[in-house]
Amino acid sequence: MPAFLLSSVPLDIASLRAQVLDPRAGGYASFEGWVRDHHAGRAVDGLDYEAYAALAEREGERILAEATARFDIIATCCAHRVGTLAIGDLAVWVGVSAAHRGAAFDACRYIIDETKRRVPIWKREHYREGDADWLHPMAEEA
Amino acid sequence: MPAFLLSSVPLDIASLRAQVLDPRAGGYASFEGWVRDHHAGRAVDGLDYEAYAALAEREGERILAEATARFDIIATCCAHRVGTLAIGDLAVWVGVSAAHRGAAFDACRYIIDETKRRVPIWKREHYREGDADWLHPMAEEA
Amino acid sequence: MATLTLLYFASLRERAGVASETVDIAAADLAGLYGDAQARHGFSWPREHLRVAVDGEFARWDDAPKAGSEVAFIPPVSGG
Amino acid sequence: MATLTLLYFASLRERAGVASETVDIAAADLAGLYGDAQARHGFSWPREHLRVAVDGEFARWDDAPKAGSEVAFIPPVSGG
Repeated sequence: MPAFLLSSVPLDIASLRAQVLDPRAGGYASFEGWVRDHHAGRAVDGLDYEAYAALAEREGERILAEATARFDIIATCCAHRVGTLAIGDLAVWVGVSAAHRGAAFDACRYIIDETKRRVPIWKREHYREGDADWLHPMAEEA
Repeated sequence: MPAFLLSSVPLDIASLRAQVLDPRAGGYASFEGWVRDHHAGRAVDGLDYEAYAALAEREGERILAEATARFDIIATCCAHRVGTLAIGDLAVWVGVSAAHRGAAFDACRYIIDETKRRVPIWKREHYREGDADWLHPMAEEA
Repeated sequence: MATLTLLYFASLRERAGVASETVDIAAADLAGLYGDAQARHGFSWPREHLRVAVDGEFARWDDAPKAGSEVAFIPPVSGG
Repeated sequence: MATLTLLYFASLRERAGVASETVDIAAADLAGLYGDAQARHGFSWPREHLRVAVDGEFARWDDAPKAGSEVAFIPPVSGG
């Protein structure tokens, strides 16, 4: 069962990666989303993530199952932070192992794209000017 | 100057990754090639990598520079093992940071594809039956 | 009268001032339930921009409200 | 007579039994140099499947051999 995890403490990349290691695997693709210091032209100091945990984990595991059915991969895992994060902190991690690299890349990209599109997690950005805003992008995000 | 590194000792992923961290980066894609336990229908016990070091590093850095010019990325690094490796060992690592994930994925894939196609490194597979062979793929590898 | 629990997240939670509330089931469907909540809290989101979930699964706006269930209104997400 | 160094890798190295050798410059171009090495060591690779490099940079088969240079014959690569 591929795992989609929410965590209120920093993600441990080494142990997440260990979940998808497999002697049959020749390729491994991973993606990390980091908190960056700007967004839409504004300086950002940090952010909060809030999730509807029950649905987020269920929808996340659905995405991982879809990727497993659609691409020729061996194992996959995704983890997303909730709570308060600083610039440079790891917000989301996706790892995929496969016999060949094409499937690993394609599945990894599918998982992060669908996670951003469908999983009920919301980001509140803290701007350097002192205000903060929940992001509710209506169009596909940049 | 993006770095293409050859190493005769195990790659340290954490310190490689640290080379491409950047506060402006929102996305990070990485690829790892692992020694797998089979190839072309034969059970594999391990392998050796040999490189023409001077040209491999130069051609590798050319590839990283091409990726930097072609995609909107912030930093990238690639490292490749030489010497004797066992099943599951990390053979090659690519990391790319970018403001947005699309460029990070595209550049990461470009770098591993071109590295496999152009960089003078050769693999000798040890088969479970006891024999061994240098691989010199003529067509695009699988 | 039968009740259910409404869950609010992100800007809806901030606007409502609560993360959840228990309400009487007055409406015939989930769309009506949102209309009532919208009027009560002054949510600016038209329903077309939201999704709705019941007990941790996505649902349809024309589903009937179930007593004792947990109904969440899902504004556009921004994880990742 | 001027000499240069030939480098062999992977299966070419195994077949030649040496990783490098210093040879007199008898040929007019790098293609001729490979032809001589091929005859000497019985390499099965036709030149069309190889690349050639001089002093750590890819070169052309019709380049003239330079005294004191390092010439490498590059069979198809298999890194990654």
